[in-house]
Amino acid sequence: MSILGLFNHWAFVIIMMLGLYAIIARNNMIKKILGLALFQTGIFLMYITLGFKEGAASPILQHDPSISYTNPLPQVLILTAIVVSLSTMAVALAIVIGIREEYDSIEADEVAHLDRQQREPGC
Amino acid sequence: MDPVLLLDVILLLLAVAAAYTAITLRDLLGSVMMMGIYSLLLAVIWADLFAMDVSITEASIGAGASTILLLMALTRTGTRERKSGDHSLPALIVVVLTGLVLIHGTSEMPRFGDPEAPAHRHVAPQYLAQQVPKVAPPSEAMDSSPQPAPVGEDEPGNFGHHVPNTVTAVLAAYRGYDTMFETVVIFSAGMCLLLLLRPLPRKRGESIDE
Amino acid sequence: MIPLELMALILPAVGALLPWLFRRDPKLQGASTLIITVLLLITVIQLVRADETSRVTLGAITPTLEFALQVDSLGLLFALVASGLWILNSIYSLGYMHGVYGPRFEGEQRYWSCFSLAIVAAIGIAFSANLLTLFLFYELMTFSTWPLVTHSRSDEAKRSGRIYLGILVGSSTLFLLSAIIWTWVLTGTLEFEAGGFLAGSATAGQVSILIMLFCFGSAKCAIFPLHQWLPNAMVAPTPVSALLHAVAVVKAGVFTVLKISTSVIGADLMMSSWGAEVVAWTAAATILFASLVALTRQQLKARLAYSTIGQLNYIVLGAVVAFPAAIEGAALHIAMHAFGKITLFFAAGAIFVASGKTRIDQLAGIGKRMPWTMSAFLIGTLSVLGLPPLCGMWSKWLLAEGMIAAHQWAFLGALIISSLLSIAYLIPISVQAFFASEPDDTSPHGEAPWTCRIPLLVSAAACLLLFWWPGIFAQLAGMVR
Amino acid sequence: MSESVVLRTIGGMLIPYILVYGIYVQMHGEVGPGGGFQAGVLVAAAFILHSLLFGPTGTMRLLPRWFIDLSMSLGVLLYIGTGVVCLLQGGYFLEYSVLDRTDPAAAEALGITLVEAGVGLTVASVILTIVRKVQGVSP
Amino acid sequence: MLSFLSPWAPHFPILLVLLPLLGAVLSPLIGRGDRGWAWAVMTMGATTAVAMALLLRIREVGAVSYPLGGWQAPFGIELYVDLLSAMIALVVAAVGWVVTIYARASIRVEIPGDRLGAFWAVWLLAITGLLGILISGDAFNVYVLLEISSLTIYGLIAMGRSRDRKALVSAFNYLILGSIGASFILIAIGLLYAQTGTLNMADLRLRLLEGGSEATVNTARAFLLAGLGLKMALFPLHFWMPAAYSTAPSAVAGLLAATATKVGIYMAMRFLYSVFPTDQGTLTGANAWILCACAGGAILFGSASAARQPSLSLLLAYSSVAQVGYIVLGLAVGQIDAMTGSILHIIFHALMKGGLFLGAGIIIYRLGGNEFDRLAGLGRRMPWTSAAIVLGGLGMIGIPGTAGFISKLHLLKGLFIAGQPLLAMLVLVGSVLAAIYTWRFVEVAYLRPVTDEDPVAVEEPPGMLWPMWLLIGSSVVFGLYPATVVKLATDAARALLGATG
Repeated sequence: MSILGLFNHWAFVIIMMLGLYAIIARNNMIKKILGLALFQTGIFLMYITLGFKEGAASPILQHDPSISYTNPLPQVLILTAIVVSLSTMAVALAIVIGIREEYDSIEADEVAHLDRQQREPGC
Repeated sequence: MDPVLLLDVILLLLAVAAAYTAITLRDLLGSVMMMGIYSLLLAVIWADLFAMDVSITEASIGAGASTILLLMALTRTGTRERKSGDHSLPALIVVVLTGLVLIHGTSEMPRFGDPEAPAHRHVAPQYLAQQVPKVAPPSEAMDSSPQPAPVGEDEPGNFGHHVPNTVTAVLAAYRGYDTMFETVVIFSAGMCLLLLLRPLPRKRGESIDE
Repeated sequence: MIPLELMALILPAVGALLPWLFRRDPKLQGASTLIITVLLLITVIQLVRADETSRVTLGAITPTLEFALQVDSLGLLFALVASGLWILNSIYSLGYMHGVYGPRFEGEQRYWSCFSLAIVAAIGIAFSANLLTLFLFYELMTFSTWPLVTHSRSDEAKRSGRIYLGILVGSSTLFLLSAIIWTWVLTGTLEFEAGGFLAGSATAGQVSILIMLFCFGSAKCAIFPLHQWLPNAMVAPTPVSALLHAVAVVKAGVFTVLKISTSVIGADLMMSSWGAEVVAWTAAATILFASLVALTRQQLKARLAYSTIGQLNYIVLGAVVAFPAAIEGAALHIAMHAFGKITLFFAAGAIFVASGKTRIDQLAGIGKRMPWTMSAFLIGTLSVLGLPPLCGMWSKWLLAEGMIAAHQWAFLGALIISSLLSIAYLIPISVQAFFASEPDDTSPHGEAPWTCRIPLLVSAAACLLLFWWPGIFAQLAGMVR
Repeated sequence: MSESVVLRTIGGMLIPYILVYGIYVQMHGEVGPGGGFQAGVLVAAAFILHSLLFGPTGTMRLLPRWFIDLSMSLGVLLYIGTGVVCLLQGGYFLEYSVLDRTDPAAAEALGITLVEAGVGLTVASVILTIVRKVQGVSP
Repeated sequence: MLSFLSPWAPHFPILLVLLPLLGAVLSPLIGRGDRGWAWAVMTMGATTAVAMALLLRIREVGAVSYPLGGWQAPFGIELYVDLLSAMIALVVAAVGWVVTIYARASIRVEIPGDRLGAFWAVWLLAITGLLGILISGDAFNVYVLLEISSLTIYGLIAMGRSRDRKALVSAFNYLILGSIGASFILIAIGLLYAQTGTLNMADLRLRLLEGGSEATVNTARAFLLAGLGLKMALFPLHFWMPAAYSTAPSAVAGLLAATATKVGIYMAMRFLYSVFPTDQGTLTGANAWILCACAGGAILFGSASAARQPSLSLLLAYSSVAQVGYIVLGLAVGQIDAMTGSILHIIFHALMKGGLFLGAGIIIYRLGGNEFDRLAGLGRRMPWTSAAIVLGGLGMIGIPGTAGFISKLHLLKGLFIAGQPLLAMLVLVGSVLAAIYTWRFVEVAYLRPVTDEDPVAVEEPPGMLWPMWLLIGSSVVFGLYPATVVKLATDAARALLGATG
């Protein structure tokens, strides 16, 4: 038990770092967006782990006072965070689609190269 | 060994695997699918950790909406990822350093599921008892700081058993202000897309957009 | 009723607006500017005659830190010189600019209003009640004279403009401002006090460093190695050179040094600190160096510029030696050198307008064609050399007296040597002009237009009169000690 | 627009159930898991499915664009409005209990229901909009 | 004076957020063209009025807190407004208002007409988010509002595509980096929550003072600083910013330059000084030194590279990098005068840099771009615009008589008192570099002769001119009569540092 006591923390660090690596190292913008999503879900894992309590039920009150419940607050925060990440992804996709229309590519280095080629602003 | 933890560990290992596949797959379609699977696994993990609302939301938004969105985006951006730049040493260094800092930072965190953790002992109990003190109405709070109202006026609980789901209670009542802005966030996203994306040219008379 | 100090600021400020109001009609433009200059001189004279002066607050940053005006004798001396010479300079400008650039030269409005702004700055510096106000107007002067220096907008002008701004802004920001703030932190005030307010709140080492920061910070005094901007600024039209050399800019620099030595540091601290020693030796070195360089310059204005550098460092030397006589001499030299040097520059400009000549070796025999100009030039020369019967003598006399009283034989030697050197590089010009026969290939030309001649004759006359009646200037300078 | 008849019939049968389930999740939010967000997504999913099966034209007839655009704002307005009403009733912003001074607890529940409805409305319509814009055609 | 508002007085904090929010939600229904613009102007006007009223009220009664839903903090979310947040909120609202007025003409050419409704909604949402951050007393709430402002700002920047397609790329990069930064902040908040079990800032402070895991708290601080550093474009995390500011629609650039980074800096002040424990109101060694190093790097690097940029917008953006350095320097030293200088510089730089970007926008509006090659002889072609830009530039240098001097004066005094003359020298060197890059514009505009193909005289649209002059002029007025605002800033700084005694 004690060895795995922090397992969730390791797991969320690993997931986050996978995401971060994808964001930095990958050229493809969709991949970057996926990496961002991973990065954020890692944080969700951290929060939900904070909220978990041994032998506790999910926080829907029942009439038996003896039951202990998991902490609702982190869950609420994560509900918000999930919606935020969805919105971020939507805006990101919109921008990427725009880039695709303008540059006909969604590879970061290609786009940068195209920009360097012609100093004059596009359109 | 505690079954919850056991299941948790197994699912997490699976999730990490899924995540790894998602970012390493060349075919974007495939990695989007993997992301969907990953989200579903997360949904199960949330359920396993007794976070039902988060679980449902993850399933519907994470696995559902995001995946649909990504797929539709792929139809406009193309699904091929050029084979290059998949390894970069600086990125690796940055990532490893950040990871180590985080491991260090979380090393002294309370043990998994510890009921004595500060997080469980300070504010949460009042939420779960639905016994959150209120302040005197603004009419009496003419000076800068509002005074606490006489306690015990609102037995039994702020919602008198109308709202057993404490998550909803916290979401919509205790932290309703956050939730309002949460709604505003998604509203902003909608507005941004209305602003950013010009409609495609009509194809086969299908699009009657604008 | 607006207090006179404020009036003295507002008048030239109005003068800065007039050119834009009367842009249609150059005559009205010139006339209005002249009226303003005369009004300003009258105001300053009123201030001199007023027995009690009041403190005028322009604005406040914190209750203890204000932009404020406070008249004192040194300030009056400077203001009197600046406003008086401004009249001559404006008349001269009318003649010179129209003579060289044509009746409606481009950037005319900018030229006139920047000129007036420079005077605003000069008056502000002269009357400033504390270091903050002084810094405000010091910077205003730098930035308002830059468009004048770069008036021709040629590449050379651009280059000199960069050097001008680089040295002046750089030094004032890095040294002067940091010294001001350091003083503020040490003493908690920036208000000028006769006899200085630094004593007691700073260690000897701090005082020395502060002195150096202040003196090298006000690089308008052209102390080595920060003198480069002055010779470079020659590309400016001659009236501007006159403004720089005699009326406002360099005088603002030495005024700042004098003011700080008398009203911030205080004579006792000055005399006791090694920082003053360092500055004094630097100034002495600058004096000799400038005189030597002047010998080698063939451009008339360049030679005059290096002579100015030398003369300015007389004042710096007097200020840092800080013996009463030396201080008085330095203060007086602000006025006396101004009259002499402006005469020389007016003459140089008049020669250029009339004949287009700028090099000394071209001037052989020009005295016959331009007798008025060249005799004025001779008078200016003698005054700058400090020979009787010309006003330049008094200030040099007092400076020398101060050096002797302070037993600073080395500095006294520097003064004497540089005087001899200046004889060597100034006298030959007049000699050639009058006695050498002019080369045959010169195109015939006469005197410069009267608008150029009147001012230079007036200033030459002033050099003579001030020897017999140093009057008000001597009194004011005497009050400084 | 899918050509396969089987898909269309089965999907068509599915849609009402998804809608009903969404509305259930919405209504049931106080008692069980779920609430505005989940419900909104489900409702949106139903219409997206509809447009995928029967083409956007039909969906437009069910759900005209002006209505979607309007309901995006209406949802947020409902949320803010609830809060402002509380404020006008002499309470703090979002202090639902002042909606009904006789039974504050019930008033709280009422407020929660209202704001959840607002959330659901906005989420559903925004997701429909997002999908429409990203897809480039309108459901 | 506000007696007629007294029943509303307790609600000022929430109104400050509600008004722009309502404006944003309604503007898609208001519709397109000038109606949308007029609506936005009205909204911002009302918001500014509320911000003003709030500031006046706080001067009377001191810091106010507003319990949302009537729930007692730390259980419910509370709004907490003190002098500092009220001042910055007023600046954000007022500058936002002016820029909204200015935006009319340039937006008409830069944004497709059929999307103006959405544009004004997004515009107002961004301002809502920024204002919300300033007055929030709850750590997680700050995160949510940060995301609102960030999302909308990404969208606004991306709209620069109609002029320069690079806008899309810079928006995307900003989105990625910004989201990473926000996530870092979220991690920090999570770690703090794990330590304390609360999200309310005041409560967080109390419980952190009781002690806790050093490792966790330090990690939280590190991640918070990294995230905020990205948001406020603090060197070396600034690289997204010049690209974003120079490609965004000109009005948007003006809004962002004036407000966005400032709010990031405000969050840093708030968290470092009134959430995390500090000893005697100064940062502990490592943090202070890292911040000072970053600030120093920002000042030198920013000013130096500003002098080498091909276009006015880029020059201004890099100068912003440097100016953020000044503010952070004062923030890091944690001496009261230095902090006063920082607060003053937040306000004054908002005015000056906002005005400068508006000027750059006018040039773009007229000449189609502001690369230096196009600006020859601008002094005569667009006299009013170039004059304003020169004035703003003098402010950047910190010439006495401009607002920039006032803030730098206090900053330098603080640095001297704190015994950091070297850092003071750094600031002064920065000013000299500022003179260099300002003079780059001056020489081009006034000394380089007009080339024949350029039009000799260009009409400057008054609707854009006077908002710019409003900002620049106010900075000059504050430079000459700063007493009131200096007093306020000093009190704010004292409260901020005193809160940590």
